[in-house]
Amino acid sequence: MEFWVNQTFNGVSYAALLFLLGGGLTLIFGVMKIVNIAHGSFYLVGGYLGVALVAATGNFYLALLGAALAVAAGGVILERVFLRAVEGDDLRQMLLTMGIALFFQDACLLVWGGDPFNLRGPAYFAQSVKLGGFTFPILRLFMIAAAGVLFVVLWWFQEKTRAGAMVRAAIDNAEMTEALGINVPILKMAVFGLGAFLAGVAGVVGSAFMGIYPGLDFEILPYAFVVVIVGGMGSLSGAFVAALVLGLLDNFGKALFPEISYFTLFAPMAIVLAFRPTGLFGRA
Amino acid sequence: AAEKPPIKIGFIAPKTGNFAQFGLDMLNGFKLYLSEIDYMIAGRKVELIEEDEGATPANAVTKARKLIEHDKVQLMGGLLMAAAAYAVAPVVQEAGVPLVITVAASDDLTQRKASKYLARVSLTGGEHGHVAGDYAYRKLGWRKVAVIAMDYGWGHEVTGGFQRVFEELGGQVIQKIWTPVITTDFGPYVASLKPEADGILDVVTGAASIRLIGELRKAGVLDKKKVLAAGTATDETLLTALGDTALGVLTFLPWSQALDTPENKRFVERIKQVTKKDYVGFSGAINYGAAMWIAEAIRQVGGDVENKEKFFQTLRATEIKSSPRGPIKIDKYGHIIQNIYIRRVDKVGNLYQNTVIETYPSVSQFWKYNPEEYLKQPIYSRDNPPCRHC
Amino acid sequence: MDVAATRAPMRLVTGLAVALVILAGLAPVLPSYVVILMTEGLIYAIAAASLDLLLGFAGLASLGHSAFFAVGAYTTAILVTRHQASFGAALAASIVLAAVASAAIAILVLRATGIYFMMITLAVSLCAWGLAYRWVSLTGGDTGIVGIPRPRVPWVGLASGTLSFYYTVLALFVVCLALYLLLIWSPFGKTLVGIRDSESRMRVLGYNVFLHKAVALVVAGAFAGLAGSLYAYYNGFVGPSAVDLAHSMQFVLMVIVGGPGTLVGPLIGAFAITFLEKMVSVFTERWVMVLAAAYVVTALWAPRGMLGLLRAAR
Amino acid sequence: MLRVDDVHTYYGDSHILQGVSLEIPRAAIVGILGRNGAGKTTLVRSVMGFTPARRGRILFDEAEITRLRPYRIARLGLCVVSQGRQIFPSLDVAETLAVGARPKPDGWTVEKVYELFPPLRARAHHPAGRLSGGEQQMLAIGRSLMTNPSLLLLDEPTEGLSPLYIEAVGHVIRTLQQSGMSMLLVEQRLRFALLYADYVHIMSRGKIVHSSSPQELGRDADVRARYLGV
Amino acid sequence: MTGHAGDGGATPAVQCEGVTRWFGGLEAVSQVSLSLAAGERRAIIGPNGAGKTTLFRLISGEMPVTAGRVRLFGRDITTTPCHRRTQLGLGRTFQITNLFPTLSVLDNLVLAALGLGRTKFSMLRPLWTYPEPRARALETLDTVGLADKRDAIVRTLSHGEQRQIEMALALLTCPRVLLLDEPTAGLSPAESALMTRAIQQLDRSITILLIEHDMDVVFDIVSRITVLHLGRFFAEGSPAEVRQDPRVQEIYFGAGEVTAC
Ligand SMILES: Nc1ncnc2c1ncn2[C@@H]1O[C@H](COP(=O)(O)OP(=O)(O)OP(=O)(O)O)[C@@H](O)[C@H]1O
Ligand SMILES: Nc1ncnc2c1ncn2[C@@H]1O[C@H](COP(=O)(O)OP(=O)(O)OP(=O)(O)O)[C@@H](O)[C@H]1O
Ligand SMILES: [Mg+2]
Ligand SMILES: [Mg+2]
Repeated sequence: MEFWVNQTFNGVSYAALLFLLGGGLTLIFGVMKIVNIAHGSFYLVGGYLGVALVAATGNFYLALLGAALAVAAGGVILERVFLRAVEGDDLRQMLLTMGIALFFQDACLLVWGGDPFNLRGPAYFAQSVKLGGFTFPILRLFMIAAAGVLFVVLWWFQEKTRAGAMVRAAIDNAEMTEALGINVPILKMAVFGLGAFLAGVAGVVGSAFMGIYPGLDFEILPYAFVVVIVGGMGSLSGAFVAALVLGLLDNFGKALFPEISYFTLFAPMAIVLAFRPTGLFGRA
Repeated sequence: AAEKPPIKIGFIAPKTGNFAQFGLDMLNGFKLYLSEIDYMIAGRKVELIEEDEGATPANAVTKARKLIEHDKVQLMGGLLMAAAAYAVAPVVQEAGVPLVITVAASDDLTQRKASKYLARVSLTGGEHGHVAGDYAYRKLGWRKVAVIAMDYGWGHEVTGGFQRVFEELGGQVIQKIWTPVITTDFGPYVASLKPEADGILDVVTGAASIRLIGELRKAGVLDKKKVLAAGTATDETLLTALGDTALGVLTFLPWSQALDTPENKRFVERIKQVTKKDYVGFSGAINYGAAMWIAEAIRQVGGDVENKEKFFQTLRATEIKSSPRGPIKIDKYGHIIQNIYIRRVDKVGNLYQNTVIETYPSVSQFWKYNPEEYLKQPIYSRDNPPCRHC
Repeated sequence: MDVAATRAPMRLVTGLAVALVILAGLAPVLPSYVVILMTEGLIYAIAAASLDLLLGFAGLASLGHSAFFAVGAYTTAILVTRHQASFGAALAASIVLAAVASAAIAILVLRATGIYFMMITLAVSLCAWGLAYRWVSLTGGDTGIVGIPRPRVPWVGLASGTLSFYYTVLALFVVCLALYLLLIWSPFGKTLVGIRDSESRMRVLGYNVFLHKAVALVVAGAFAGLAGSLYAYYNGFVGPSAVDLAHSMQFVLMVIVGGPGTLVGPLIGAFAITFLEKMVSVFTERWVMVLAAAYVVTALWAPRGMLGLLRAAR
Repeated sequence: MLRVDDVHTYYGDSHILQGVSLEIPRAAIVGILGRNGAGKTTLVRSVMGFTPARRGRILFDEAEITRLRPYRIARLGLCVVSQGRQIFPSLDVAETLAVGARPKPDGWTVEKVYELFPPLRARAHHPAGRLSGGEQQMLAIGRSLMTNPSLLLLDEPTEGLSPLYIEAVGHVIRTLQQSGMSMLLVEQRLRFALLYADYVHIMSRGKIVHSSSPQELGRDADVRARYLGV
Repeated sequence: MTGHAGDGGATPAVQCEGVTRWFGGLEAVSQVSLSLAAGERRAIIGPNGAGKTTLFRLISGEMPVTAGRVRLFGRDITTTPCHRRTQLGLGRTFQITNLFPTLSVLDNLVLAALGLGRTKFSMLRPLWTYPEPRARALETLDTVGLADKRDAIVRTLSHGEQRQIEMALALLTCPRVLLLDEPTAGLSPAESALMTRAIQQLDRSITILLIEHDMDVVFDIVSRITVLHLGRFFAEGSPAEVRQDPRVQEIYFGAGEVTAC
């Protein structure tokens, strides 16, 4: 019993981490149809900035906000200066984000050196709450909460504001969207900024959980993509379900059959894609 | 005497990518010694040509070719990744240039795939495993051990060496968990560690080690049991990030920043001036030693490195009585014989350190076994030795 | 025969012939490191051009192309180190096996189109890496397969020197180039472009779109296998890094940097990227930045790749 | 309301509009006729700012809009029903109608659009790209109406519609006109244009070659034969 | 299998039997049965969304039927893939223009001309050494009157010009049965008349099924009209009969003030 409760909890919190990683990517991917290779870099920069800000201010939440806003600002600038110029060309956009990712990889190495950091959250992150005989580490609870908030923000953005639909319209047909009086350039900047913001949040929260070090950017990228791909491009609920399924699968896979732990993440992806090329919830 | 041209040494280490810091530490250590002797050995200037190992072995091979054919180096050093070392070795051997591996740890480089012009002054996984197995059985009194190890060469070899010695003494390895090299969440692995184990062998390195040890601490494993970890799991460069979580973890490695010898203290002082950091990584220390040893060999041939055969024979015969990590010499397969220390993570004042609590002097890569017989067995791997008590 | 239509191709052939003569004639006087890099450039050029058939011509943006490259490389590595296969046999086997592998993959991936195709081939790439990494008995796992000797070439003998191996690769490159040119000028090449523009229209015109795409994948796979085989000889070893995502990306980058759908562009792209990566690192530790800048600049200011840039300059 | 003054427009090097001038009074419907490739769509695109005129001026309510970005132009109260529908395939019908909506008292609402084109109501949550050709045309018209423009540019709004809906569109045009909206109506259906336009221009090779009232054009078989081929 | 004996010996060119297609919960085409004699020219009319285009897609094999059978010259082609049906002599145009936008007009036509030959698989001989497809393409280019646009990139053509190429592509597949989906939509009256004449003058042996909202065109080309409504067969008859049918007027023609002949 304890095993199952603990492992389920672990699985859910891991799913939260996956969703944190993939959330911003889903947005940028689904709404703007950009394969954003630089997503991992946003995460990395967010994490490093978080470490620096925690050291400077001593307040985790201040650091979280500050780092995420800084990354968002960076994202806005990137969109405005670079991505705007290659609009509408999937491959060239990917190439550009790849270049940006390489740049940040090296820049972070230059600024923060190669030693790993551990982002220290508030002291209570190291503690656990006891509930009905089970213990739940607070850090993991916090991750779940963060993922929850993130989901709500994204859901609100896509469902309750017209902005999501506007951007999708703009991707389909920018001219016609403008002709409806929609300021497409600002909108794209905002969406990309939001995506970067989410990556920054993920970077700070993720660093509190697993530390931060060079190379992490390209290490987490496949995880972020797996969530988006399995869920179905642009489907928020898809990403949510995918994160949950993958989190639990990975967790129980590791715990029960450690032999297959290489495949717990990528095998489901291959299977899903073989039967539903558009992902679980994607529409063609 | 007529001015002789400089001795050219090529050095391949990662300068970009995930292991850039490692490469930088390697170079810092190596160059620290060279600068102490003003880049002059036996009256000849030394020219160090650095090349980036890059992210893939293919890169390292191209760089090695460049050093050989373009720069015409007389000796090649460095190499961090085992795969890169395996790939570079045949290329360098074919050209007849001596290769001194200063980090890459895979057993077979100096065992079943040993080659003529190759020497290694770092360490191997197997030899470390042997020491750990002995220590766990005799000193820690463990009888049942659970292993959690990274699923690649280093993990396999440390685990294999450990298991062989430990089980021959009478212990039992009752669980082996192989974790993918990139593992973001160790929670489930830690939760499934068998409770009946007397202790845990941890062969996870680098940043992942921070996560694993943190998880072991959170799950209470570290409060109940001892954890014996392969040295780089608590490398000095990780100590800040590890913080209090690692206190009490035992590790084994041929060096520690806290090693209390005059040579080491002097080295630590000097390297700190270079890096401006409180903590000195182990790769800096062993590369410093490597440079010492290479320089000594060159001195012994009077700077005549052009006579390849003689130079290389001298290189292999060279001994250093006192380096930061202790005495160094080379066995006839080209691998180093050196002390291995058992260390414990402690907090002294505001700083953490790996306190040396036990020394295994002059350890051979073959432990106490007969080399010829040892080499008849296949290399340690996931299933060798097989897990008979799992 | 339409004379006007042959004018541009003839110009292209002349240009290429001149370039080849330069490549062949210059090698003996160049520093050996440059020749080494030119060898690598030629090998990557074969691979990049094969990806261009898919990406630039058929509109199939494959992020898993390194899988076929790696099939060729591993085949050669295994045959040469364990079965002492001859150069010809290893080449042939690599080509055939890579083609077979891509035929098998084709069935899986061709259901998806557009950005989904990108994603599913990315998944293929991840899985292929897993195989190379974990199927230790076959691939040697992490350390890969080492000790592949340089090939013994008919009429030349052992191509162990930098120059003799370079000329061997160059000769094969010329053969590939000729085949590529014929292919893109052929009716089949035209159908690939049609598929890129509109699959549904192609079907209604009587084309078996799936078959054409599958054939394209197989042909591209075969060429990639050939390049992979040469790569194994070139490096003397093969490891999982030949299959990883970064390697696939590198192919894509070469194609885009050079200009997709132009065939010649990717050849230039392959050389440019190879030299950039290996040469700049000699001069500066910040070569990753230089590389990053190169990508960004090309993406931004060379709308049709470097080839387009050249045309615009004229 | 709209004044187009000696406009020249290019696609790259090709000079398409070669000095077009016309005027649309308030609450008037101005028809444009002409053979395929005459430059009608290009004129509409120039007014909307998609392909800004290289020479000449376009004034809307006395304000110059020649080189404004399309969304700025749209916010002044212009909207277009583009030729070839220009549907958003990844939006559904309801989203498409909502996305550009600029509500106005007594203006168009989703409900009114559904009343005008009942098939859209039944398909409210279908992806727009899956609609039939005619349904897409209805959606394109509805989408533009939702922005409640004061000047509507209609580029062949009846293409693909069945006679019944052509009539419905005709009625809407009348009602809109009565409520004070102006329209530029590009149309191939001569009869439709003659019935609804207050004034017609015929374009040929990027120039306006004939302007008259629809009645006059209806009588002038010669002009029709010369410029329209009927 | 050949035609039924009772049909007077002639096998129908196209035969639909209870053809049905569901999209999720929507029955777009419902139990439609239709038979066209070889050489017959028939129009399908019906309100927007009646299922006309979907029926075309089912006949041409662009999407599979949910139920029912489709026959071409007596041969059951219900499960035959799209491209095979083209090879069997079925050609079609698209209502929503579907061309190769980045290619030149000539290349568009050459691709169409290659579609049926075996040369399309030739990989080692340049296209310009095959004179035949090119000659046919040029010939067709003349017929649709776009010879001066030969080298223009299709994307840059006006809407109406693209519609004309749409027709040209279909003709180049040498169809024995031609499905035309609103061929004159977007054409100016003059071009429309030209197009109508071109269709009229097609070889009489070609069976034509035409979707069209312009009654002038319909009257000029066909001798029979089938009316679809809500995916179902609604009425059938000669143009005049259908025109007079009050039920058809109600669902389709309306008062007819703008479209009356
Ligand atoms: N993007 C473009 N690039 C170059 N030329 C173009 C482009 N778009 C249109 N043209 C050319 O401009 C001319 C006018 O085109 P336009 O679309 O304005 O005609 P139109 O009168 O609307 O015709 P239709 O009735 O067929 O819609 C045509 O000859 C066309 O080939
Ligand atoms: N792929 C699809 N998925 C879902 N619904 C579809 C799809 N294709 C068509 N439909 C629906 O099926 C119905 C019939 O569409 P179809 O295109 O056959 O109409 P049509 O008779 O050709 O109309 P029009 O005259 O407007 O072209 C429409 O209501 C349409 O929305
Ligand atoms: Mg037009
Ligand atoms: Mg239709």
